Amino acid sequence: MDEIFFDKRALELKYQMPLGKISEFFKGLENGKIMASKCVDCNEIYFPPQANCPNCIKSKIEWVELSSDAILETYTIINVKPTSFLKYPDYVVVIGKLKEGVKVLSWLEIDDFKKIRIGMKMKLKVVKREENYYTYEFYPAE
Amino acid sequence: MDEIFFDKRALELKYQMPLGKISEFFKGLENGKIMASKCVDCNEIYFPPQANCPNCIKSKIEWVELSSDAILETYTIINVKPTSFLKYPDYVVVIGKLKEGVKVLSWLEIDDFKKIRIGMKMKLKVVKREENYYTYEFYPAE
Amino acid sequence: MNRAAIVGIGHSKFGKRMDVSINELAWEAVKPALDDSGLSQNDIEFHAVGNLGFWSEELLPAVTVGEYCGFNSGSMKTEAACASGSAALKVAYDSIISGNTKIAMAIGVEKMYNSPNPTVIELIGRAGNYFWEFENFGLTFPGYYALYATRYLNEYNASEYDLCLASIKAHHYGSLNPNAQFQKEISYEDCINSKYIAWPLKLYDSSPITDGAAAVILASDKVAKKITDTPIYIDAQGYATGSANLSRREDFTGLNASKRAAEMAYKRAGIDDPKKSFDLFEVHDCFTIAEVMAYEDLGLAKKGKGVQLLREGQTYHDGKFPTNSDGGLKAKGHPIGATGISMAVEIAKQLRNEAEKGRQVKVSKGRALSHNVGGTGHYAYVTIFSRSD
Amino acid sequence: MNRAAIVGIGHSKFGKRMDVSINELAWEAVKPALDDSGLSQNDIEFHAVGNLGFWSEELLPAVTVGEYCGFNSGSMKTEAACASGSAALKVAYDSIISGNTKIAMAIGVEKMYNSPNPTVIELIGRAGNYFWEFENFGLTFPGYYALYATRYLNEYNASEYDLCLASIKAHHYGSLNPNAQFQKEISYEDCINSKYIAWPLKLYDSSPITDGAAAVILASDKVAKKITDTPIYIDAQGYATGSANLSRREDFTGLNASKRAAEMAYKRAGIDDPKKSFDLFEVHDCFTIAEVMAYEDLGLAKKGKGVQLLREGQTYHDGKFPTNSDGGLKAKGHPIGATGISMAVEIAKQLRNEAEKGRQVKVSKGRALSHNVGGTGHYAYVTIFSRSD
Ligand SMILES: [Zn+2]
Ligand SMILES: [Zn+2]
Repeated sequence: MDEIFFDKRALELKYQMPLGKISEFFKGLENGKIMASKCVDCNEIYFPPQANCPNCIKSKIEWVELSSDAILETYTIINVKPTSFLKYPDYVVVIGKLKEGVKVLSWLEIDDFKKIRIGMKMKLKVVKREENYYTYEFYPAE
Repeated sequence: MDEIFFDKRALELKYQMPLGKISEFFKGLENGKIMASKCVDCNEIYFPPQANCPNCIKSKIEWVELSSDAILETYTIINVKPTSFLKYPDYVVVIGKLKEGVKVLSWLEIDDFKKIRIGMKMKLKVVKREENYYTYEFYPAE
Repeated sequence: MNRAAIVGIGHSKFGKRMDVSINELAWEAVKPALDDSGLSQNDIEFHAVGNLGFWSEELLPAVTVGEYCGFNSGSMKTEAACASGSAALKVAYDSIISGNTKIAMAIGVEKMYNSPNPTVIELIGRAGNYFWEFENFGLTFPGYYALYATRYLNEYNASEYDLCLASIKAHHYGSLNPNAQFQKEISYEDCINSKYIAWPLKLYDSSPITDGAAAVILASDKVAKKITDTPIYIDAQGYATGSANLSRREDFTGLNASKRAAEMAYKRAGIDDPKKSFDLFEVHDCFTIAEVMAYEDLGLAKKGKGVQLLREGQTYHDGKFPTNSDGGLKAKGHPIGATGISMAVEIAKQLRNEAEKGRQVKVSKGRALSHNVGGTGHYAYVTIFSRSD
Repeated sequence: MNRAAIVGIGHSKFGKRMDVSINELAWEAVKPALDDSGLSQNDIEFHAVGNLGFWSEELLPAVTVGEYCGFNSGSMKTEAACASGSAALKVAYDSIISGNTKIAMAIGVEKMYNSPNPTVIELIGRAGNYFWEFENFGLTFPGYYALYATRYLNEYNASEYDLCLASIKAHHYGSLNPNAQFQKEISYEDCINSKYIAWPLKLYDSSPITDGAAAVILASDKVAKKITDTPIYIDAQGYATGSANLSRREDFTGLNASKRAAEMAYKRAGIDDPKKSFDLFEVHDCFTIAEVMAYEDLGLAKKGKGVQLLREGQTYHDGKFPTNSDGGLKAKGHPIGATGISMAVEIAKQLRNEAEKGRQVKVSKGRALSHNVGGTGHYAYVTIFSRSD
């Protein structure tokens, strides 16, 4: 017989994540811009943005606005969701390659999932989530 | 400036712990008894009880009721408590050595913390916690 | 350099194991490993425990397992996501070939059912880059692999039907392995009609949530020969790390970390042609698409041709490249930290010619390989084993 | 056997670091280590990351740190509770002395402030045996060490005042170490009047919650000599595991695992008399009582006489047994997984004669020792370093 002791203690993990070094990115979102960090020395573009360039070890970063034009590289539809996303209807996660060569993983806002195909043109835009914060997602551009 | 992103997702960890192999221990508690497991082959007594004896690799276990007589080996008073114990007043944790040679870690129920001393006699008894389950604790026996 | 050999193996029953605690589960692998080798706990000079945890209550499993099983020598827990077991194997292996230690144990254990399923799904989904992938976009573990599947199927003209071939094979061998979580054959219809979990991947494309443990005892060459007549040597390991963010991967039709780990292992073991060198491959088929990519990443098939091996049945135990003769992660089960050690146990068993009927491979080259991926190509460990000395 | 030497060191500022993510924090140690050695990421063949986690969001820190810092070679995360850093050091060290790897990196990083303090207190309290100690009796980490303190003080006629001597010393050296979390001297009164957290231990007996990172690059002897004029060798490591349940420890006045780890390390390094062999001891003073027990467990003082060393000031940098010249866990801070690597960094710095004024020890024997305990004697790692070649 499986006898189970149900924990009387509970641990809630809800993180506070420092983003100060890349705060320009979030300021950008508030202004409708999607930014990447770029190494002044070697010109490497980082997305997700990062404050240090491992390429040249000694490095300075500048911020560049990304073009919003992308090609869909691959996608999935999340049918079985994690607990903390249960309130959302099935969502499409895609990886899009921007003109700059940088790839971005995010949701694709699209009504008819049947219209999604690899190679389709998309645009990236800033969105405000119901949890009251800004992020970004793709929408079809064809 | 410290800019912090406060997690929109939360993970609650609350475990379901299988206790079937040592269910005799919990049945014992319900009957007011504190039991240890004993290896039939090498006579080693295990507390906390365990269903296998690593001593003799091949092994059978029997259950023995522990005497309740103990000597206090060491103790502490938990002043700064974990979240899931915040509702409790400061509690005393002791390690007592039973007549059988086995040591038991548990709370000591005592009114006046000043009366606690190493070497004092204690007795072990079954208690029911406000979370509605049985466990055990020491009380002074002198 | 000293050599190291497996001299004892143990494996628990995999499945939903709410009859045992994590320590009791580990004991189910540790005890038979000790029995198999004839050694006692005092002989073990170090034990490494592969475990991811979070879903089970013990924060320090190497210690609780150690106490329960009667070890008190040095120890650590290793984490390389789903390759945590192979990381534990590395620790034990390096301990021995360094000359520091004569006998060491690598244990893998995972107790996933100690948390409810939604918590487990959430936890595995967090195993990438937390903020950029999970926090914002709620990726799940099947979701990550689905991104690979979509691209692969599209690029190489393969179908969901093809992927089902991997699942059917897995369940076939699961049905012959008494330790497997799933012990029933499945049909094409079972697979193709199962519900989507992360399109295009379906329930039957996915390995299950599993509790399980496995253990191997390693000894230096000299010691090994005294302990057993059938030492199984570790010839080499290769390893690599992939980017945390999936968006930083080069392409989505293979795992770059797997390729690099395999190259390193082949180079270290002096393998020129992997196609001609092994009797058995234990590959990381956490999803059907992962098995297909593994064929290619390991060099058994050209890019886009992995699926052809499935169509031709070449990876059955009597085919050209016998793969996952134990049911693989898909049917044997995938207790995260235990998987890498379970692969080593299966390989030792097979190279000793001790596998159950219907799944014993023909041992002619005396060599086998395990391919253990952590996360979605976040980690890769490739280990090469041999029977010869 | 190959030898391994430290050829690059890096250390972040320790403290409450809400200005950086875990990856950015790791970079603060990795970057200077690369600079110090003159190596680039491509030279690093394996990186091991000591980290406990849970309080920070990344489930696979070896991968996220690896991506951020530009590594893509093999990796794993190691956990040995508060000795996770020394476990990472073992992985890197064994990788090299085994001959498998020429250059490896051991990184320790912990980001504890990414969870609120009560969560952190709860989490550390869970690091023993979960059901028998935490679930039922709500033990905290200070509580565990308090059980030792009560018994020790009672048995050996020592007092809370004596323990404060360790705290005062720690803060003295913290004030001289720019990377320390606490950089102010404290008075006797500050310590003795601080509030109890787990009687008889007070706030000033306890190391703080800390964010921090440290990194060392190890290379094989041959390679090391090409890279640097001041290689700091690792001569030996010893390790042991204690019981998970505190109730199963033999006594409560010393850590049995520490003693066994030290014996192993001494034996392997050929140390006859630890009292005469070292210029510096980096000991695990997560609590003041832990430092006292360390003196005895390492063989620097007889049982019950450890406190005498504090009374006589013998463990200041100019005393007989210089200990924790960097402020120790107490004042430098204790970012769990980083601590063991931080000890190695301090030792390398001291043996190179590069420590700040007022805390540089006299290097005459050319040897130093780190003593890194995980949990409450759940793990112990003792590592012996030397300047000579
Ligand atoms: Zn750059
Ligand atoms: Zn026995």
